Amino acid sequence: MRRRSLAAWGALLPLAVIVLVGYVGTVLWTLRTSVSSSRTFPKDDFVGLQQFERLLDNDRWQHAIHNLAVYGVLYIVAAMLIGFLLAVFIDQKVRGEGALRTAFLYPYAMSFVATGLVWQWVLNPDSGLQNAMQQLGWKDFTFDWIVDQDMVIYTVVIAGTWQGAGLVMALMLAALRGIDEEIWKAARLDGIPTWRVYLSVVLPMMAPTLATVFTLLATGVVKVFDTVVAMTQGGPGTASDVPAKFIMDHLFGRANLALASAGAVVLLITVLALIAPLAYARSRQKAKGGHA
Amino acid sequence: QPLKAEVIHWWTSGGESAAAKTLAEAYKAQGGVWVDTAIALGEQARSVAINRIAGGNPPTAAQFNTTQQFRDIVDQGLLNNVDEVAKRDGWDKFLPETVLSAIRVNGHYYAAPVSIHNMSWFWFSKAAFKKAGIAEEPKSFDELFAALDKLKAAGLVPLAHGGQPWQDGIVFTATLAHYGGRDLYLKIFRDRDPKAIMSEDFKKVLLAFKKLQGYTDKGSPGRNWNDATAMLISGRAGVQIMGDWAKGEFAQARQEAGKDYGCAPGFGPRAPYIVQGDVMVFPKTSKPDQVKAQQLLASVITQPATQVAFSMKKGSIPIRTDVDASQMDLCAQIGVAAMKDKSRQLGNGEIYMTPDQNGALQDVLTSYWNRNIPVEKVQKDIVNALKS
Amino acid sequence: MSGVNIQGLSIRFGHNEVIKNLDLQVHEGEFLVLLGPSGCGKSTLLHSIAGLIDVSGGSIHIGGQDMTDAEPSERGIGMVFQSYALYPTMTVERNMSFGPRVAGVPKAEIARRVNRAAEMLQLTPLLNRKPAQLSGGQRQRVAIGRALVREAGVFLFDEPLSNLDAKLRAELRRELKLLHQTLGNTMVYVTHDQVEAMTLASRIVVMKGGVIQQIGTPSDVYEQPANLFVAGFLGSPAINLVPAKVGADGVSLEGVLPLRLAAGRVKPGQHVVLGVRPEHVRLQADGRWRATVQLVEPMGNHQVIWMTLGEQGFSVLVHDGRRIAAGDVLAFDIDESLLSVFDAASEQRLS
Amino acid sequence: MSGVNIQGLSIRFGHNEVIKNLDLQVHEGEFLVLLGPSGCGKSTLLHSIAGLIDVSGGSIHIGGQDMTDAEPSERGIGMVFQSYALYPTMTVERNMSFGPRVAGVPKAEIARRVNRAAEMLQLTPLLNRKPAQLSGGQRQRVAIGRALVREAGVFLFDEPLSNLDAKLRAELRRELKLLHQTLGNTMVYVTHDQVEAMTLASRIVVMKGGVIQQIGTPSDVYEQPANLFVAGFLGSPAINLVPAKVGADGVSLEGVLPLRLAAGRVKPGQHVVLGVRPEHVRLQADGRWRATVQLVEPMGNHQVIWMTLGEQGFSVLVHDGRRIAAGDVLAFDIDESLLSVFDAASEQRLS
Amino acid sequence: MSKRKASSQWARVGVYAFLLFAAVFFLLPLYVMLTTSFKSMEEIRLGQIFALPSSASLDAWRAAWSEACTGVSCEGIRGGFWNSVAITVPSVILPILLGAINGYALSWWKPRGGEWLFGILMLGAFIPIQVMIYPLVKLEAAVGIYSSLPGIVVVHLVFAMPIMTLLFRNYYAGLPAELFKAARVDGGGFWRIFVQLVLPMSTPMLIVAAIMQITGVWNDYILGLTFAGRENQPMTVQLNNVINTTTGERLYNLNMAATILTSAVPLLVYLISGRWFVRGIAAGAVK
Ligand SMILES: Nc1ncnc2c1ncn2[C@@H]1O[C@H](COP(=O)(O)OP(=O)(O)OP(=O)(O)O)[C@@H](O)[C@H]1O
Ligand SMILES: Nc1ncnc2c1ncn2[C@@H]1O[C@H](COP(=O)(O)OP(=O)(O)OP(=O)(O)O)[C@@H](O)[C@H]1O
Ligand SMILES: [Mg+2]
Ligand SMILES: [Mg+2]
Repeated sequence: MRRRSLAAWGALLPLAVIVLVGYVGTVLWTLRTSVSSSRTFPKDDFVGLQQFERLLDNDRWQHAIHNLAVYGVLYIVAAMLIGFLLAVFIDQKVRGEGALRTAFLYPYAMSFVATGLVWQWVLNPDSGLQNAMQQLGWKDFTFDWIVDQDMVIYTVVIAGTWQGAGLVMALMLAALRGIDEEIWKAARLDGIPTWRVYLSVVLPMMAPTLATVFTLLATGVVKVFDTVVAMTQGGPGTASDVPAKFIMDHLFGRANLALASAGAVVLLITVLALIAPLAYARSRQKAKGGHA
Repeated sequence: QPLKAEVIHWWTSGGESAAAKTLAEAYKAQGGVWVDTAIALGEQARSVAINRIAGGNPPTAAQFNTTQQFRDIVDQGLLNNVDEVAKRDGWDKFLPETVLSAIRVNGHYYAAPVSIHNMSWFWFSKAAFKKAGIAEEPKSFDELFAALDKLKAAGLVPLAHGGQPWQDGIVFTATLAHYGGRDLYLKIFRDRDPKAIMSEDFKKVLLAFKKLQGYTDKGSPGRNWNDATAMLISGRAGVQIMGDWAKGEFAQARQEAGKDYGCAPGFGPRAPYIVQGDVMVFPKTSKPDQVKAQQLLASVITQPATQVAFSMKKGSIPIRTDVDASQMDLCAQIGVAAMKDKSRQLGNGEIYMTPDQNGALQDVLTSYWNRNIPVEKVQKDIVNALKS
Repeated sequence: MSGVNIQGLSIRFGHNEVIKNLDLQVHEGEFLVLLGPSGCGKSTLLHSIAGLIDVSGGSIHIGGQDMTDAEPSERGIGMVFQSYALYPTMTVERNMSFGPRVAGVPKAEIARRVNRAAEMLQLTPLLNRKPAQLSGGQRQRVAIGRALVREAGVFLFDEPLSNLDAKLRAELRRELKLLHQTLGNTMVYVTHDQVEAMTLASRIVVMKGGVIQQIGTPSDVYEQPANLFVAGFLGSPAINLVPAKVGADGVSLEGVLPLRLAAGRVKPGQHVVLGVRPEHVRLQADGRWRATVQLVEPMGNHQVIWMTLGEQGFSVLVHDGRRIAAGDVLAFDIDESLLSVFDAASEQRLS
Repeated sequence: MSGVNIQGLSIRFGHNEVIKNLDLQVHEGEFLVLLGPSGCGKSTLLHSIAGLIDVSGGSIHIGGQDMTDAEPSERGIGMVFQSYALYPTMTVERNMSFGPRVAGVPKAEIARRVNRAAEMLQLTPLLNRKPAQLSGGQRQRVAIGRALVREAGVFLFDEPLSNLDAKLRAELRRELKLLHQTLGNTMVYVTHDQVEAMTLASRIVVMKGGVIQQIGTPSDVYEQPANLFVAGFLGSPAINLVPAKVGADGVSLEGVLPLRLAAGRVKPGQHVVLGVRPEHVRLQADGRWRATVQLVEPMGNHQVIWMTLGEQGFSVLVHDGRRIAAGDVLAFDIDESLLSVFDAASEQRLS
Repeated sequence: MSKRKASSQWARVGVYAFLLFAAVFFLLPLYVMLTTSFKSMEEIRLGQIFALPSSASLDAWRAAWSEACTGVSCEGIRGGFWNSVAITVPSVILPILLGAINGYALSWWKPRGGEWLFGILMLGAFIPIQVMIYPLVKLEAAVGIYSSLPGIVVVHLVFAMPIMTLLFRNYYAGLPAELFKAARVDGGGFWRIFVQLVLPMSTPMLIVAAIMQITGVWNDYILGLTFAGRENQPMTVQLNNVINTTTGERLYNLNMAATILTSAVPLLVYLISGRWFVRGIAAGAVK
């Protein structure tokens, strides 16, 4: 066992370096910066938790965190659901699979600077869908979420899902194709309706992929930035603001490195607080035995 | 051996590129080689410049704004000064005071000014005004409101606005300067005086600001400024408050100032003229030919010919008052004239406040613009935003 | 309760025709055992009955209805897969109860069935484990359990007991037989175990290379194999095959085992192969032939004696504990009436 | 060529102790067969010898060296996994040649070994297939082939023939025996097939619940089972176990089978269990007891007669073809010297 | 028989209906982008985003590719194309390879402490990368690779590590562990098992990883801008120069054309990736 670890650790060395230098290092640096009064450049002074106090006092930050929660839940659910459905339907030996797959995946390839603008147009009540539908005769059709304080975050969810669902589909598709045909046979024999097989047999078997997708989306959520900037600039007002935009605004435009770092630290702590119990439960379960 | 200068700037759109080219050509004509590093968006370009300075690979020159952040880098000792050029070319003689005070830190000149923008012009669509039966362009803020009401009555969009925080900020700046007046403007932006902020006068300004919001259309949130300008061009909207770069859009649509659209930096001959400066800074380097290149560049870009050529393409006005403005368009000529009167000049918010304060203020304003918040609370929020 | 009627079935994997124009009638309530060498197409046949692979030709009727293109779930079958195909994320209990639960069988009824199957298969203490936490034999039993709780009209069992120990296998064999007798469902059962085949089957089908060689009751197939292949395939130790040539008189055989056959079975000069089951060789002092012992295999309740007779190897089953050693020369005799005679050229039995 | 010495081995899955303080000495060149009920820990034991699971306690020496913590590849073993574990992306040929290729065996030598194994396993036409394109038995043979080409010092075979037909199994059994004799490697072999166990083993280990019950030669284990479990586990049909009570004289037994034992084996009043192998019951007209036939199972070369004697069920092996029908009453006798006697309480054999 | 045919035909119709509906939703923005790219600015100012162009013109495409001015130079977005290729090739191959190795080491060899390493890495995936830029600039400058091709590749490597490792770790955890055991008995060492057994079984994940990484690197703007150095600026810098501006004019037709052109490479990858989404890669491995 000793030797066995050695080989693996040898292979993991680059990762270890990256983690230590790239991540642990920068996290520590960020932590350090967050308790300083750094502006454009990092400063070596110590101002205590002043930045954090300011952050917690800040309406915009509060709002951004709230938006993040709404966006996070909806986006993850929607992207996973739609991605999964697309993968399942594409997996039905359909014609033109390649074209369909590309159709669902292409949004992922396009810079959001432009596609965000298109979404802005499409969702805009004057130029977009609402206008088009009204011209087509549905006079009562209204769809003006993007200019609505309370609804705008949902439009970000729509655009985000549009962009991310394709990748989820690709991941799910790869996982679906990995499931042993015999399992399908057994289920068909058991007379399980196809949807039920997906739900009760296939989905649990895809658990590792689901975990991957979830984590992927979750990191995307926490870092979501360009979607919002390109579509709404955080607006109307700050109605669709998100923490990453707050951080980026302070990092660049507002030259407040310390506050931006404090924001990143708070984000990180929030994430930690959310996943720590999960990780703990998992390790407990593992200790109790069984590979499952 | 030509003097090679790598310049980071954010003049990337069509008109801006053309303007940048005039600088490059002027520099080349005087024996330099211009190595162009164009990076879209000011924040982005500035951040790259700063990172490259931090990473030990600074450009020869970088576009910057005369902001408090500029003072930050100066304080860090990261810039070379161009005192020699300033003295030799006699900058003190032909640069407006506002510009001089912005680039001069502790008696040294740390930047070469490139252009002057006014980011709060009032633009009027003649077609829309005609439709609404407005004979004359407004000459005061009250007339503006009256015109807006008429436009509204005519079923047009009175105020074309792009609902993005920085555009909200422009409208506010215009309101504060032209409705609140020069003194209040300075008390708020320069002195950040809590008493002034809590004052009745300022409250009126805020209410006027909010009133303007009532003249925007429903689709305004998130809109780009040029889409708003397009509404003026097509005659669907009457008024826009936007920087002088809007001229480019009109020009693109082959509209002419004074004929198809009107422009005003404010109301009346003594109206404040709000100034925002683009400058070049010169990161610290000890390589002799780099220093030479920096000095040559500083000299070239401030020369009158360069200035006129640049401003015509860029839509801005020259930094020096001693140039021949006759070739320039009507709006620019109005600007040049205004710049001659020192008492009319006002810096924009960035000049007086740190980027952080400026941003915090913007956050409060954009919230106020978009939501129904009691004006008293807004006043308090502004006090807070400007405190730090 | 339903029979299976297969007609002209062909199944192809790419260019590889695995089942070739196969006809097979499984009667209602029958216990049909499929025998055949590894890779002959037994599993393929089961899968096609279940509707799990597309057939290239032919038809499959179940219970009188054409089911060639029907959904597996509509065919009323339960199946034990050779590879088990357990649901890896479900516990043993869920693996077994999943089908009935989806079918909407009442909870109590499901519990009853699962518990009965678990008890029969000795899985009760393992009901909450996942397949990954089971031993090979335990997994196999779960696979059986899953099929049993279906209570289908036709059961398809693909080597269901292969990974179980002899004792458990004997118990389960008995249980399966009992179950079959009480429920009366139709069974198609693949096995390599002769004891299973013999004790369970109402009829045995012997296949080779996707073609049926013989169908008959266990004793038919064992005692009257239709051809050399069937003869050689059944029986352990294998049948002794001795080549011979028929003499001019049409009854006497020339070769290492000269003997006389009943008239009419063979033609003069014909080359034949004699099939002599090891248990039909009697070691007796007054035997007509003698051979040298090469190897003795004690098997607990019997011994297998490997002898040589001229060039010909020869095995004999001895049931008593008498001591025999390699090198002994023993006399033996054969009852001609129990012999099988095959034509050497066509390999078919000469009736 | 190396023996395996296991001392105090314990293996735990979570709270479940599967192997309990097990000592086992496998001699060099020995053919050791592991027998035991499903789930008793045979595979686990093999995996621990191969170094594929972490042991909770104890040590494993191979060829005299402590290998408890050694890499599997360093242990000089070849293994057939119960679940095959074929490399799905490699062809049959590559599956088999992977090991030697890793070891840097010359190409020609690899080809030779692979071809020999393929021939022996009748896989030659399948060498270019992927595992997914094989039948169950074919996969199993690839798994065997992969182990064989390793030519290791110790072979660990986990039910290697379970999915093969009787004929092929018999052939391979013989080939394996031959191989073992020529190469002289140490074999640890798990099987549920009694014939395999009896014919291949130099010694048999019977396990139950992770604990060794008996180690001995095949005939030892079969004829002198150490306890009730071993007695019942071996033999098909199973040994007849008849409870009895020793009379006051210490030799006569009371119960359904009253008979007399040799003096000294039992104590007066003791409760014992008699073990009578079905083949040791002789049906003979002058037998001391009589019983009613319940069921007759014809097995080809023998029949199993299930009888009842009072309450007690009873099986008898009959080797001739005599016609026996249910309901017949038959007389039988038993040779007392072949009896096993167990203490009813401790279940241990009374020597 | 006909019953099955009929019901399955309805199912097919349902499948295609769903896919078609989804495709329309997904393709709607592309339609707007395409039509916009063919319109003139005058027409775009009318604000009829769904209308077909009155007269399709390729001018915007030509300009986007080779004429648009982005600062002093006027060569459209094509300027950075080969730079993007030069950055993308190593920044795709290295992270995927390393991610696969990490995933394999973590899930199959389970070295002590590996889970901790992985945990920290995953936590790191939640830091907005912009926050990490400044310290990384300092670090790379210290090592001497700042503003160079290796510099940007290393940065991509760092930022790709969490997701790539996660992707492969979870994928490998789902493969039959028995295979690993068999390979170890066969004497395969760490690397040989990886190369000969694990990699061939990874095709679906390799494709997904390639899709993600190619897209991510090809579309990356901020990292290339900051770390690649002036000489190696990727295509996206040009793209952003074309389409991004605060106060400059916006040529929407050109923006759309440039955006679509820039994404051509990832799109091509998506199109040809299909045949590698293979079914049942581990079939037949274990009973
Ligand atoms: N991962 C696990 N977690 C818990 N229990 C396990 C696990 N793996 C195996 N077991 C249990 O350990 C015991 C021994 O398993 P093993 O596979 O060694 O049995 P075996 O003797 O090979 O049986 P078989 O003949 O059925 O293959 C079984 O009871 C099984 O249920
Ligand atoms: N996907 C496939 N492609 C090509 N040939 C296949 C495929 N699946 C099975 N075969 C071949 O078809 C034949 C029949 O396979 P089948 O599984 O029915 O055999 P079987 O009789 O069940 O054998 P076993 O007793 O070994 O399980 C085998 O020779 C096998 O190699
Ligand atoms: Mg089979
Ligand atoms: Mg086992």
